[in-house]
Amino acid sequence: MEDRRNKVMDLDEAIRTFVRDGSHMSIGGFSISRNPMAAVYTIIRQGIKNLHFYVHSNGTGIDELIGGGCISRLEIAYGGNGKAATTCIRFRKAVQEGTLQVEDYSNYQMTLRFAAGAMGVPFLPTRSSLGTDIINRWGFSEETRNKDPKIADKKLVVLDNPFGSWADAPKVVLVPAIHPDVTIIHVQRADYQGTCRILGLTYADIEQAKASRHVIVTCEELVEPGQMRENPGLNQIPFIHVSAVCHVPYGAYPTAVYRYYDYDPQYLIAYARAARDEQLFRKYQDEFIYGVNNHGEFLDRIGRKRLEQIQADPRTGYAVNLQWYDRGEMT
Amino acid sequence: MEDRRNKVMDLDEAIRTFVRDGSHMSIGGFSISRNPMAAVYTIIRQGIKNLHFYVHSNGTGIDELIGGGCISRLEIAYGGNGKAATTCIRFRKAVQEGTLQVEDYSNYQMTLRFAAGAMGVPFLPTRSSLGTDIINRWGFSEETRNKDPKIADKKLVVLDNPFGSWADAPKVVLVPAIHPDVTIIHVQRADYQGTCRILGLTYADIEQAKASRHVIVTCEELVEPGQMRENPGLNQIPFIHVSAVCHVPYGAYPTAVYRYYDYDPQYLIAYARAARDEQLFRKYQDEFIYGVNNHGEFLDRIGRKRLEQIQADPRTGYAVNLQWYDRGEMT
Amino acid sequence: MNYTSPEIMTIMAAREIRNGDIVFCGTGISMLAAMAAKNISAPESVIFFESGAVDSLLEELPLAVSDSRVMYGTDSNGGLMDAFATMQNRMTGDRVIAILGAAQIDKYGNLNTTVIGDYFHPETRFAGSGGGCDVASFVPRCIVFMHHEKRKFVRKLDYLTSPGYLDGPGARERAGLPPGGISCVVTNMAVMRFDEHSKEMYLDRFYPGTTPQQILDRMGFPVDISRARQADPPTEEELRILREKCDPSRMQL
Amino acid sequence: MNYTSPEIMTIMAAREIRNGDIVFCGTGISMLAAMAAKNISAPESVIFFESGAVDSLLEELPLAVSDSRVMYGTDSNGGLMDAFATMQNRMTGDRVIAILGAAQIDKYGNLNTTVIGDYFHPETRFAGSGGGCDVASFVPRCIVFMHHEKRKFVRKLDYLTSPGYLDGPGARERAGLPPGGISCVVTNMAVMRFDEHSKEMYLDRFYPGTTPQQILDRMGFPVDISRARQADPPTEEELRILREKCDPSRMQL
Repeated sequence: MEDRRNKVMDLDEAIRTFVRDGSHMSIGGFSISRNPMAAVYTIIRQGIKNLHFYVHSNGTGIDELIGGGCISRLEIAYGGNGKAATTCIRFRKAVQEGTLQVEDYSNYQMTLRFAAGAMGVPFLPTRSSLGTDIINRWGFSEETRNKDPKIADKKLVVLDNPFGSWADAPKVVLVPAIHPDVTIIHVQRADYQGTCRILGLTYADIEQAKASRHVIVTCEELVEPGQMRENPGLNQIPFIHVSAVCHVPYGAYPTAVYRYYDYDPQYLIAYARAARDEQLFRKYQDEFIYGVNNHGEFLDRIGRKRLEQIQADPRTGYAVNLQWYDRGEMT
Repeated sequence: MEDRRNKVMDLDEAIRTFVRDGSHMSIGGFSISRNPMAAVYTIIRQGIKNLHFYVHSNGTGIDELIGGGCISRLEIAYGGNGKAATTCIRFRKAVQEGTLQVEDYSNYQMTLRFAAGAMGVPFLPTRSSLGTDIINRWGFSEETRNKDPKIADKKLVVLDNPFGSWADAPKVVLVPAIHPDVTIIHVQRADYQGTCRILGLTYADIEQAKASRHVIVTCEELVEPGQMRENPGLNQIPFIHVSAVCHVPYGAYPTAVYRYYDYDPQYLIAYARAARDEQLFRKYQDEFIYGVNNHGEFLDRIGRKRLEQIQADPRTGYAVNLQWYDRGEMT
Repeated sequence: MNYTSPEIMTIMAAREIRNGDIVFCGTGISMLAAMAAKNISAPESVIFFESGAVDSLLEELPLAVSDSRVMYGTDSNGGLMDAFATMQNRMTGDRVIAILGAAQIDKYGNLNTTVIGDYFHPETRFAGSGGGCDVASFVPRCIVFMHHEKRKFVRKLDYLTSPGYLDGPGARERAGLPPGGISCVVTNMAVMRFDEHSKEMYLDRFYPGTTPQQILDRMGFPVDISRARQADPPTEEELRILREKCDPSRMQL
Repeated sequence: MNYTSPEIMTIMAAREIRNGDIVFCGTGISMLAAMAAKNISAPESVIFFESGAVDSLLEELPLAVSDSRVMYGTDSNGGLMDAFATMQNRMTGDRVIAILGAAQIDKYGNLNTTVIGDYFHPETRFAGSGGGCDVASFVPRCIVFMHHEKRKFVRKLDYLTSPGYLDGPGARERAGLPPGGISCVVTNMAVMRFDEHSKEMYLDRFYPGTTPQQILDRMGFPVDISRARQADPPTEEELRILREKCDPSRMQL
């Protein structure tokens, strides 16, 4: 693989190239921030099914994908959409209706699992969850585990510390590495080779990207490598990990991108309302996902005014005094 | 501990407060870069003995401390001083003469050991060193291990992968966490609470600092917290890990500090020559270490002209066209 | 003094925070409690989030721990690897106090934030552990916010997400956990603590206007009320600071 | 053509590097080989250092892998945790070619960079593994630079610092290592490779002006010379680029 080649692709093409029915994948971001939403909507629009998904704390992205019928198995620590929905609504519904198999871990465990994948080791240790049902209850059946070589045989392993009482830890929990086929992240800035710069919190995006066979990056700004190299200390993901770069301004909308725009409370609240009702939800999907051809058309439907309302203030990096008004249905 | 208090101390006082005979400690930097040399010389000058030291690849700092008779046990991956001495000279001498007990690890293993300490786990896994003498030969005797509760009972442990062939790794090496009493690092910028900003490569400084009970930071520039918080993405070590901050410009001299100054080839070569001969080495120490009271006086002895020669070029961050001329003895 | 239920809960939790503590908090009322403590009695405390933000300035109330509002004016912005390592690390972790919430709690302070009903066919699915299990595993002190309802204070959790004292004295140690567990439960009626020896929940303080019996009536298991005293209500000064400094736009209160 | 011993060694190593490779190198001649490859035949190769620098611009030759010269104009500046993870990671690690040196090598390409003599009472102590053991453990291809001397090509290493093929076919797998090992040894006289089946060193190419017998005379163990052919000497173009672009101030050559 020639890492330096220009990896810029159209998002539709990138998804078609790297994401398939049954792919094991993860998306970056955290609850209502920096989810790669343009990619999420593209996956739904392309009708990709049976995805095996890995996330730590996710919200908007994962819930749309579940609502779109794309995910059949999910390894997760937390599914919440901030103030709009403490528990993601389609996620809750799918679990309660038995249409989604879930395996529960903690946030740190999911992070360590991505880190183990990035580091090339089969597991990493932690003291988290000893004595809890995270250890006792495994979400996937033995049959599921045996059938898919991409799933570890064991959810986790409790190990007596081979160094005795070293570090005052008599036992540790080993959590298995994750190796997604594809990870999609949305970043503030990338160059055409794929080097990424994330502003603000990185969550577990770096570990998720480095654990993956393929990484699709969507970015607010696409710049020249020379520009990225003026401040290498601000670049977190080197191009050697990246397969495709897609320039998608507002690519995380309706979730927030620090220093660019905020989440859109109006969208999130309307989504939450629609998600509770099957008919409203179909209508929502038909209008905002299936009814448009790409993220540009989606944003046109949202309208310039809404995007202006969530513009980040240059001093703070978010939309100051953003209102969580509840205007009912989106129009 | 009130983390926000002003932690600024005189370096002499900081060393006296936190470093004792027999302390387990580490220093940051890598071979001839960003070693906390002012602190190293202060330790030698204070006559501290029997230190148990942990480093990955170190050079100038560790070799001076060995030459100063401060270290009795050393866990290390590499002792080299760049072009001036492929193997550190006092280190080699001390090992060959049997005055220094050494336990050998690889660079990544030492880094993982600091990371394990920082993460609060007893060990981390790697595939490095399987089948080698790093696994077969342990530097410290069982007696030494048993006598000092600060040394792990085992140098390392080879573990069959409890997840079977997950990640294609049938076995891993577990390396035990390091918990130094004190770590000293030199950084480009710190504030009075102890938050640190390292420019350029961080080596393993972050892991070393976070693994330690106490952290002494020496810095080129001491700034207000407000100034550090304008760009939090550039700060690597939050103040909650730091015990003391010492403002010591040129505190890494004669090693290099990216964007501030380069290593001083003249010093390093003269040191290497002196280090080979007992009489010359005493003379060197008397003149440059014991013959001065602090780093300021040491720098006076070096002279402004020498410091000007190694000033970093603002574009590249190092001294362009720096010459490794060999002028013989330092004057 | 007039005050709302969220206000007294926030003040009761804030009083648990000592000057110099590192405060792990989520959003909503737990963040308000951390901010109130910082403004009232613990000015040197440090607020930090599992998402990786240390000592956020918090000019506005964030609505998620990943919110851009937690990133502004921080001491450093890292990621989850950094944040949880800080809590598992014994040097820094021992100074952390965490504020958590839950759908169910049992008499040993174990928490459920995962499901109601059978794990494989749940009646109600919640968001899951998030960082809750991690911090409850790692840090020595946790405050839990709960509404005082029978269905929330249960004899047996439907799923044990985050460890309190597990099944009693010595259980954390036997499981391999560091010491720690839940320090107190702050509800809309009372502050509950855990007996030093039995590790069982007891009623420590009931709020003005409630009685120990009313509280017992809203619990699925009995607790010792012999040590119960009335809580000192929020002072005028505490309420003023909370209202004016922590949530002037009344998003939470 | 006139060329020096370091020059032919550099060119022989550079020819091993394929376009697109990620090249792990140290200082001195190994860095020159990486730079030569990049300027001659592998423009898309990426040079990176164990200290954490990715794709350094290298306007000047660094004299240590921690040198400020490796930090300028990089793609990203990390630390050792990042650098070694990149090599242990199977996706990126499988694309790495490493350039190493050693004090001793045996017929299976195992390396000693630690001690000569007894480990506990060494005659000569060297710098130690550094990252050598790590990369030799992790990556599929390594080039080793050696001087052809009997005391360096030994039957038995005094200390096995970095794994080659250990004790022969299947040994890496039995030890739990990923496939890999040493691809070739570039010396001042020859290029040695390892038999696909026996994993033993053999003479592949001898430089103009040397003979297979001269080479055997300088080794502490016999090797197969039946496949030996004379190496194509450095071309005028290769030497020009090496001299003018990689080390114009002749610091290394």
